Amino acid sequence: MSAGQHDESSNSILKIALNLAMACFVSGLIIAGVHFVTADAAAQKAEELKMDSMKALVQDVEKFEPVEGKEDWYKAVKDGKTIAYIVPSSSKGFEGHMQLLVAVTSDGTVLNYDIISHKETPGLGDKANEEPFKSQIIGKKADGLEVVKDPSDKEHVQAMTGATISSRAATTAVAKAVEEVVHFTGGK
Amino acid sequence: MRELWSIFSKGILLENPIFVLALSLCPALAVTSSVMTSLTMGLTVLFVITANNVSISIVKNFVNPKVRLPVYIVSIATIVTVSQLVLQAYFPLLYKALGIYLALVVVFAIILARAEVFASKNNVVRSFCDGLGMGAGFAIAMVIIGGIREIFGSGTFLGINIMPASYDAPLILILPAGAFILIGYLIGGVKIIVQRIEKAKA
Amino acid sequence: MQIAIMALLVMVLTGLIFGLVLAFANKKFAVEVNPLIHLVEDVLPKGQCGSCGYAGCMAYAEAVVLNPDVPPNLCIPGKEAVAKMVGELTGKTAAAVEPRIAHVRCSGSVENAVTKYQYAGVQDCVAANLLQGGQKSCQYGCLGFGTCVKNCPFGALTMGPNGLPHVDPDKCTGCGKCETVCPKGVITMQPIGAKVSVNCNSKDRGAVAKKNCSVACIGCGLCKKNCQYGAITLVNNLAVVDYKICMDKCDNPTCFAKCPTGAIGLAVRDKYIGNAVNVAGNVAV
Amino acid sequence: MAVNEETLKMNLLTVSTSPHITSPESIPKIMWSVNAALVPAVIFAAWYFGMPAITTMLVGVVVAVATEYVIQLIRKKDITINDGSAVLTGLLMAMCLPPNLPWYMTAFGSFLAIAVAKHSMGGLGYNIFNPAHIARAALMVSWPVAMTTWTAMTTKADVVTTATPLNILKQQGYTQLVETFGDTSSMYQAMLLGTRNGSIGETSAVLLILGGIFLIYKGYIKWEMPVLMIGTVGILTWIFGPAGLFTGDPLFHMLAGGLIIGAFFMATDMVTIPITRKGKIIFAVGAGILTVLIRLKGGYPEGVCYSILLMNCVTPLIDRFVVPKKFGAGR
Amino acid sequence: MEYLTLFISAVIVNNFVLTRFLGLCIFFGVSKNVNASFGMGMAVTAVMTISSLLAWLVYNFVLLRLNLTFLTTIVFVLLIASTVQLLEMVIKKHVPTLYNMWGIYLMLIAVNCVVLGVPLINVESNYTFSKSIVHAIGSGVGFGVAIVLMASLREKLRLADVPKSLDGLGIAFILAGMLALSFLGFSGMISI
Amino acid sequence: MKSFHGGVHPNDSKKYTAAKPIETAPLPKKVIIPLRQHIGAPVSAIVKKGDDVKKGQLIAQSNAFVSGNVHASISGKVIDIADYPHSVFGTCLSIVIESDGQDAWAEGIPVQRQWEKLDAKELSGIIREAGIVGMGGATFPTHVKLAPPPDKKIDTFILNGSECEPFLTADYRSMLEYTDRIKSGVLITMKVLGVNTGYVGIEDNKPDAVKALQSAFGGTQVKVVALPTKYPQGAEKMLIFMLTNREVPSGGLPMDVGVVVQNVGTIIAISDAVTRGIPLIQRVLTVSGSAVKEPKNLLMRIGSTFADALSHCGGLNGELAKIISGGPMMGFAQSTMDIPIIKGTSGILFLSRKDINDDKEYACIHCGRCVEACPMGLNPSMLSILGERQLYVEAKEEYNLMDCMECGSCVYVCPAKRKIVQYIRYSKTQNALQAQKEQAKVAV
Repeated sequence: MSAGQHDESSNSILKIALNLAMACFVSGLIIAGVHFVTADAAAQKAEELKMDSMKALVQDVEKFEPVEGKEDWYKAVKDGKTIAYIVPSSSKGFEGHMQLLVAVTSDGTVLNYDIISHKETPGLGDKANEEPFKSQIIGKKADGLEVVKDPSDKEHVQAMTGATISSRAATTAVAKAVEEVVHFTGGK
Repeated sequence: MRELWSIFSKGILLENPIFVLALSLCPALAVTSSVMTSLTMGLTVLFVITANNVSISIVKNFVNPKVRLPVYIVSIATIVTVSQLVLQAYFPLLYKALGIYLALVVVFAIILARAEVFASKNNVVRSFCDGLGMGAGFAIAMVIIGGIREIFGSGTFLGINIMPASYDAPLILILPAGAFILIGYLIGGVKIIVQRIEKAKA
Repeated sequence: MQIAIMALLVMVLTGLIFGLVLAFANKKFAVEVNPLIHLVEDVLPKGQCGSCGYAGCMAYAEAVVLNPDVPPNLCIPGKEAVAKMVGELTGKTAAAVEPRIAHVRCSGSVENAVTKYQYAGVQDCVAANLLQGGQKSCQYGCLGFGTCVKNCPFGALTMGPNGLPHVDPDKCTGCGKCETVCPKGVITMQPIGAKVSVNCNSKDRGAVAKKNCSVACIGCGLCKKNCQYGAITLVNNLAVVDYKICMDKCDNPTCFAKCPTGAIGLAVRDKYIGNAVNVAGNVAV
Repeated sequence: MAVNEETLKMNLLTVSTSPHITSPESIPKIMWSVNAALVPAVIFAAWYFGMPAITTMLVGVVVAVATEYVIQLIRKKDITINDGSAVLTGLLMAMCLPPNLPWYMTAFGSFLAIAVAKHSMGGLGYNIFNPAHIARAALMVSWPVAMTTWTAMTTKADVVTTATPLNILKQQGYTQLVETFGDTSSMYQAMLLGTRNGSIGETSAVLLILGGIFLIYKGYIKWEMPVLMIGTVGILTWIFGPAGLFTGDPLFHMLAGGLIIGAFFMATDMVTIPITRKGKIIFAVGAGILTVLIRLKGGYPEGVCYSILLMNCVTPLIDRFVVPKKFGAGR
Repeated sequence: MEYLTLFISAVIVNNFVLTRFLGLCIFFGVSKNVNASFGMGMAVTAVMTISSLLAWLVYNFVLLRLNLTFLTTIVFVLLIASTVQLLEMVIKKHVPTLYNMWGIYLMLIAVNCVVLGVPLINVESNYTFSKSIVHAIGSGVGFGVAIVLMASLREKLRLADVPKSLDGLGIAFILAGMLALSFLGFSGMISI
Repeated sequence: MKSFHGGVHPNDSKKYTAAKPIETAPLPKKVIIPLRQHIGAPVSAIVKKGDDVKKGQLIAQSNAFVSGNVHASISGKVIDIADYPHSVFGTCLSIVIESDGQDAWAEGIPVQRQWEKLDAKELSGIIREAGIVGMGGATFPTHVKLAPPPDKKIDTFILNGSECEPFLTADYRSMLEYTDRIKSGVLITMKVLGVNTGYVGIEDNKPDAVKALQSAFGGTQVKVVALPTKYPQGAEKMLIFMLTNREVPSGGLPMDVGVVVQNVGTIIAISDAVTRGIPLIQRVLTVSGSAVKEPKNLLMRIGSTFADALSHCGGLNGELAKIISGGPMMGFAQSTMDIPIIKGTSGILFLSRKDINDDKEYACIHCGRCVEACPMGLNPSMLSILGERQLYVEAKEEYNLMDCMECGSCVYVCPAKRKIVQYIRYSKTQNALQAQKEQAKVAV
C-alpha cells in the first residue's frame, strides 16, 4: 500500500482517532446508561443472594447482623439472642482452594456449612457438600472434626471413598471456622 | 422473503458456527456442562451477534477503514457489557455460572467474522437475518451439546432427574476430556449430514 | 451519575488515545507490501480464525497471492463467495478454456485383455508399472488399480467392475489430474463435443496388439480410409483423431463402422457403465 | 523343451517387488504371543479374585472384539478380529480394573478403547494413545468411586483392608503400610506373589515378569523398556524417600501398582511408542519419571497409566527428533 | 516457591487449553504443523505477558480507582487489540526477521479469548503485579506446550487412516480429549 | 566381531546347491541376446538378420565410454532382431541366434597371453573389448569402474566373495573351482588400478572358500577376510565398511573412499578375457529353489533361456509360484520362462508357495524392526507410509529416500508384511518424474 494511494482517507491522523473516539463515546453512553439503570438492582440482588445462602444454613432466624471487628462475619439473631455465627473459611482442596460458609453456634458446635466454591473432582470431591458426608460433620465439635478411614469409628468423620483429600479439606475448613468462633466467643 | 429465509437458515445447519465453521469453540466446551448455562450462553450470543450485525450495518459507512477493527470491537464489547450488566443485575446465579466466559463473548470469532463477512457489506434487514440465523445455529448447537452432556453426564435435564435411579452417569461427559471427544463426534456427525444434504441438492 | 460521566470520559479518552496511536503508527511504520495482498485480505472475512491453516487472514492472503500452488478456496467462514472473489483477484479460477472431459483410451477389461502374471504388491498403477510394466500383456493398457480414481479431486472417476475407470461426465471438470498421474497415459482430455473416440492406447504392431487384447487398435487404417475429411491419422500403429477437423466438418461420422475390433467408436459418455464395451454396430446413439 | 508351457499358462506366475522371502513373523503372531504371555497372570487373577475378575475380563474381551467387528463392518474394512489385537486391548484393559467393577463399566471402557482410542484414528497401527489406558483413564474419571473401591482383603496382620498398597501409602503413610502386611518381608512377599489388593492383572509381579521375559525372549519387546522404566521408578523413589533423600523403599514401589504390567505390556505397545531404540529408551525413562512424580506428588496414588499416556503424547515429538543415524552421513 | 507453583500450575495442571477451554480457535486452527504451532506458542506467550502487564496497570490505576470495573471488558479488549496491532507494525518495520518468525501470528492473537482471558483472570484473582506476569508467562508456555503436542499428534495422524467424517476438526477434538485425559494425571499435584 | 548396523539373517537355503560342482550346460539350440545387459549407453547391432556369426564374435557395440560390447555366445545364424522379454527391463531389443551346432570360435579366439607383460592401459582395453560388466547383478561396465576420474585416488581393491543372498552358490563354487583364475583376475585388476592393497571378503558360512583363497593368495598383498554371515554383507558399502572401516558418503560411490569392488564372476571374466582372449559369453549361475527337481550350479551361455536352465535341472518339482532372476532378496520376479540369461544373472530361482510369504498387508504398527534392520540407517516405516500417501517429496527431503539401496532387509523383517521396497521405488520414480517436469518447466 503506497502512501499516495490513500491520501484522501488518511490525510489526518486526528480524523482517524476521532472516528474511533466517536465510537467509544457512543459506547460509553450506552454502557453508562445501562449501568445507571442496573447498578442498584445488581447490588440489591447480590445482598438477597447472600441472605438466602445464610438462611439456608440457619433455619428459623430473624435477622443477620454483621459482627463488628470481623470482616464478613455475621451473627444469626433470634429473639434478640445470637444463635449462631456465620463465618467464611477456606482450605486447600484436591486441586485448589475450597471456600466455605460455616454456621457455628457460640459453643462451637457445627450447625451447617456450605461449600461456595471449589475445584474438586466432579462426582467425587464435590460430594463433600452433600449427604451423607455433610451430616457427619453437622453437630460435631472441634474434637470430632478429624477424618479417619475406619468405618467403626463413629466419633470422627469418615472419609468419602476415593476422595480423602477433599473430605479432609472440607473438614479442616469447618474445624478452622469452629476454632475461630470458639476463640471469638470464648466457647460460651 | 425467500432470500432472507435462506440467509437465516444457513446458519442453523449448513454453516453452523460450531459444527461446520468451527468458530467460537471455547464456550461450546466450557459452559455446556448443563443445559441451563448452554442456553443462557446461546441466547446471549444470539443477542450479541444480532445486535452487533445490525449496528455494524448501520454504521459501516461512517467508519474509517484504518480503525475498522477497533470500532467493530468497541461495538461488540459494548453489547457484551450491556448483557453482562443485565445478567448480573437480574440473573446473578447464571452470571456467576458463566463466569469469565461471558466477558469472553467479546472475542468470539464468529461475531467479528459475521460483522466483517456479512454486516459490513449488507443492509440492516439482511444483516439482522444473518445474525439471527448464526446466533440461532450457535444456540441450538450449544443446547444440543449441553443437553447430551447433562442428560448422560449427570442424568438430569435442566436440573430435573430424568434418568432411572439406577442410572450411573459416566462423569467423563461433564469433564473437559469428555466434552472434547463428544464434540469431535458431533462435528463428524454434522459433517455427514451436511454432505448428505449437499449431495441431495446436487 | 458521577460514575456515568466518568465512564463516558474514560471511554472517549481510551478511544482517542488508541485511535491516535494506531493512526500514527500506521503512518510511521507503514511497510510496502504487494497491494494485491491487501485487496485479497479485504475480501477475506478477517475472523482471524485460522481455519484455512494459515496464521490469520493476512497470512493466507499473502500465501494465496505469492504462492501459485495455494488454492483460493481455503477460507471456510467465507465459503464460496469469498473463494470466488479471491480466485478472481489472484487469477486462480480455472481459465475458461474449451471444456474438456477425461476419456479412458482403453477397453482392455479383464475379459478382453490378456494377463501375463499375477500381481502381488501395492495396489497402485504407478507401483505396478514398475514391475515389467504391469500385469497386462499389453504394454499400453490400463492397469486398473485406480490411481486416477484416487487422485481425482472431484470424485468424478470410479473403478468399474470390468477393471477400467469410469468417468462421471457431470463431475469431471477436465482438470487433467488423472492424465498426469496415469503411468500408461491411458487417460486423455478430450473435447466435450468430440464425435468419435479411440478406445485404445496400444502402439504395438497389429499382430502383437491383437494377441494381447481382443479389442485393441491393430492399426489397420480402415477408419482412416473411411474418414473423408482426413481427420484420422495413424501414429505408431494407433488411430489418432484430429478433433478440430472432426468436430468442425463431420456431421455423421461413419469412420468407426468398419473397425474390426471396435477400437474406435462414437463418443458415448457413459460407455463404460457396466460391461458395455464399445463394439461397432451396437452403440446406441 | 522339457518344461510344460501349458501348466505355466494356466497358473500365472506371481510377480512382486523384491525381496521375495520374508521372515515368519506376523502381526497376529505377535499379538497372540502377547496374549499368551498374559495367561499366567490371568489364571492367577481368576484364582485369587474369583468370579468377579473372570467376569470382568470376559466382558472386556468380548465387548472389545464385538466393537471392533461392528466398526469394521460399518467402515467396510477387512474384519481383523482374528489378529488378536482387540482381544489384547480388551484383556489388558480389564486387567487394569478393580475386580468387582460393575460389568457395564467394563463394557463402556472396552467400547471406548476400541471405538474412540483405536478406530477413530483408523484402527490398528494408527492409534496414538494406548487404547487400554485411555479406557482406564476415562473410567477413572467417569466412575471414580467404583474405580477406587477394592474388595476387602485379609492380610497377614489380620486386618481387613479395602485399599491398595499404594492407597495406603498415599493416605496413611509408610509405617501403616508395613503394618498392614505385618512386616516388610511379608509385604515384599505379598507384592511379589500378588496376594494383595489391586487391579485384576497387576498384582502378581512374578507371573507378569515371567510373561515379559517370554516376550523379550521372542524378541517382541525390547528388554530396555521394562528394565529402564522400572529401574527409573526404583531409583527415583529411593532418592526421594518419605524421610529425606535416599530413604525410600524402591522395592515396594517397583512392585506396587500397575508398574510391572505397565512396563512390560503397555509401555511396550509398539504402535504408541517411538520407533527407534533410542526413542524407546527416552520413552521408558520419561514414563518412569512421570510415574514417580504422580505417585509422590500427584493427587492419584498410582501414575503408571497417566505417565504412559503422557509419553504417548510426546512420542511423535520424540520420533521427530530422535532419528536413526544415516549410513555415510559422516561421523 | 509460590511463583514456581503458580507457574507450573499454569503450564501443566491448570493448562488453559485442556482444562479451561481458552484459545481453542487457534489451538485447532494453527496446530497442523509443529513449526507453525511453536511460533504460535511463542507469540501467544509474548503477547499475553505484555497485555497482562498493561491490563494490570490500567485496571489497578484507572478502573479500580474510578470505580469503573464494569468497563473492564471493553477497555481490556481495546487495549489488547491496539497493542497487538501496534506491536505487529513495529516489529514488521524494525525487526523483520522476528516478524518472519512469528509476526504473522500476531494478528491472529489480537482478538482471542486466551489473550483476553488471562488478564481478566489475573484481575479476578487479585494477583499482584509480579504474580500476574508469572501467571501470564506460565499460561503462555502452557498454551505453547499444548499446541505443539497437538500439532505433533496431528502431523502423525495426517498419515493415518482416519474415517472421512472425522478427518480434520473432528479427530482434532477427539485428540484434544485424549490429551486432556492424559493431563488429568497431573491433577491434584499442585493446589493453589 | 564388529559389524555394520542393521542387517538380517534369512535362512540361507544354500544347502540345495552348495555341494554341487559347476556343471557346463549343453549347447542351447538358440540364444536370445538382449542389447541392454549393462548400465549406460545402449549398444546397437552390427549384424543383420540372416548373418552367420561365430562364438565370441562382436555383434553389437557403442562408441560411448559407459557401455558394454555384446558378443555372440554360440555360432550360428542370426534369425531375428526384435523385442524380446528381458529379466530387468520387461522387454528389450535382442539378437536371436540359431545354433549351427558347431560352437566354432571366431577368428583369433582363444589366444594365450602373458598378462604380466601387458601394461595397465592395454589390460583395460582388453577388458573393455570383452564387454565385461558387473556380474553381481548391477551390470555396471567394468572398464569404467577401473578407470576412475583422476581426482579420485584409488588405494584399495576389494573382491566381493560374500555372496550374502540366500540360495546363490555360484560365486562360492567358483571360488572353490576357479581359484587360479580368480587369483590372476584379482592381480590383473589391481595392476589396472595401480593399487597394492587388496581384500577378499567372504562370509564365514563358507569356510572352505576362505581357506582356498587364503592359500591361493598367500604371499601376495591380498588379504582374505572371513566376515560375519549377515545380509546384506555383500552390499558394496557394507563390505567396504567392514574391510576398511570407511563409510561411503551418502549419495557417493566406493571410489569416493578410494575403493573399487568387483564381484567374483567379473574377476573370472577379466581373467578369461586377458589371459585367453575370451569375451564375456558365458557365466556361472545357480539354479535353485524348492520347485526345481535337481538344483545345480551351471555354466551357461549368455542368451540361453530360463527354460533351458530348468530343463538341465530336471524340470519342475511340484507347483511353481515364482521365478526369480537373481537372489530372493534383490532379484526380479519373472512372468515367463522364455527370458534370456544376461551377464548380470547370478541365479535363477524357481520358488514354490512355501518359499514365499503372501500374507496380507497390514498397516504399519511402528514396531521398529525395519529401523533396526536397515543397514543404511533410514526409517523404512516412514518411507513406506509416505509412499503410501504419495508424499514422496517429503520422503526424499526429510527421510533420505535416495539413500535406500533396496536391499529388502526391512521387508524381510516386517511383521505387517508391508511392501516397503515397492513404496520406496514408487517414491523414487515419482521424484524422478517430478524432477523431469521441473526441468521441462525451466526449459520453457
